[in-house]
Amino acid sequence: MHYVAIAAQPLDVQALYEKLKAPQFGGIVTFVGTVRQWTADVETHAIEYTAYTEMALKELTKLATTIEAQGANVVIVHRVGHLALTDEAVFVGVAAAHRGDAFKWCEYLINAVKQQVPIWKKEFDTDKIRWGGLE
Amino acid sequence: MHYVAIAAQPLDVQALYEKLKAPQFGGIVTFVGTVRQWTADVETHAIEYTAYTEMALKELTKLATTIEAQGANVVIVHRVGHLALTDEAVFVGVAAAHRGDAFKWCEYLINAVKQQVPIWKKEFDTDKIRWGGLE
Amino acid sequence: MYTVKLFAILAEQVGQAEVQLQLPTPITAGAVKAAMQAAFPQTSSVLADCLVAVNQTFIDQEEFAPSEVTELALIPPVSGG
Amino acid sequence: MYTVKLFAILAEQVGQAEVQLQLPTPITAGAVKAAMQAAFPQTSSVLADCLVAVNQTFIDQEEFAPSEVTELALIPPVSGG
Repeated sequence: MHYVAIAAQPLDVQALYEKLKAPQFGGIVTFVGTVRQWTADVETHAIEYTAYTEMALKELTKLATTIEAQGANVVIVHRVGHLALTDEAVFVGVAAAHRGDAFKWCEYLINAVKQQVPIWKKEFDTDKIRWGGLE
Repeated sequence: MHYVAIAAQPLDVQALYEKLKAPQFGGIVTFVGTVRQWTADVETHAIEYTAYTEMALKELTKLATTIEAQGANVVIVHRVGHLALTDEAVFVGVAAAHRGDAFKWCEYLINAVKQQVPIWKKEFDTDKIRWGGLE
Repeated sequence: MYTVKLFAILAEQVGQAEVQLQLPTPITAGAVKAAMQAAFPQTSSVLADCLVAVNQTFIDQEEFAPSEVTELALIPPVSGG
Repeated sequence: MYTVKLFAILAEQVGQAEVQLQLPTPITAGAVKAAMQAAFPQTSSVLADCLVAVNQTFIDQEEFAPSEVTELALIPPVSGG
């Protein structure tokens, strides 16, 4: 069964990983996105994430159930609030019978999260504040 | 810096994940292979892994350093000994600046581990014992 | 008057998390964006890239009767992950 | 006589983790497999799929002088992961 959430607290990677495990699924692929210091020559100190929470949960549930219908366990959790360098912003995990599927589905899901789930980042960079998606 | 190991004790997924984190690497992809119950109509109870440990470490180090040279942190740990259903057999993790690279390199590494690192599985199935790689 | 939820840069530009807008019938994405632009011209450049959600689902060219609309939102370019 | 390490099914078929084999000079992968087959014919079918490692590195067509060889091993098809 899938688990999706928008979390105001730090992500517990171990606990989320454990939700994926199942005797029928031998390959578990996870993606974790953390706050990165440098993007080209822009230095980031912190990121504040906000979400349209109810709609984001609906979109995450749609994504998760579509993949689970093909034979998988799916966990997707996105953090909101103020994050420092190396803090976990997002966890996407897929457990499947075969590793090729697990890799493919996990990468599909993180791409879909970035494209269609109503979550926004406000990036606190050394030179100025940047809103993600706008420049 | 890479971390590679052949481990006689259960894998600590959280601790291995933590080794990957770094301010310059915002995308972390991990693959965990666990003991799966069913392979087509063959039911597995347990797997015993053995290794040519010194040579396996050399091969893992070669694989990890090749990927790290392209800009990444790499962790690869393979379990040996007697494993039950859902026990972790292998952990492969890659942290990179961009998620596309992290996915690509992680999948490359687990495929390479399966093809060229001297580790063997003896599978205890309901009908008989099977050596991996031979049938 | 309809309540329209705002998020991220759009909420900051207006200084509010939601606004009241007069909308024609039927309700469309274009109508919501046009009414927002008229009431808050400072959001103009961001609005061009916004999507509209009705009842927490993105809409495109669909038309809605007032009775079908429970929740309206303007969605700036998303940037999660 | 050279010590050759055995692993997995090969070690089980022989009942030992290493064997002593007489080898010609220069040492090659083919020579190691031929000597193993002669001494332990029960390993024949697995041997066909084995690789040879010299000093913990897979070898293919290379030739080695005795002084270059510190460690020899027969590597059955690997199946980690």
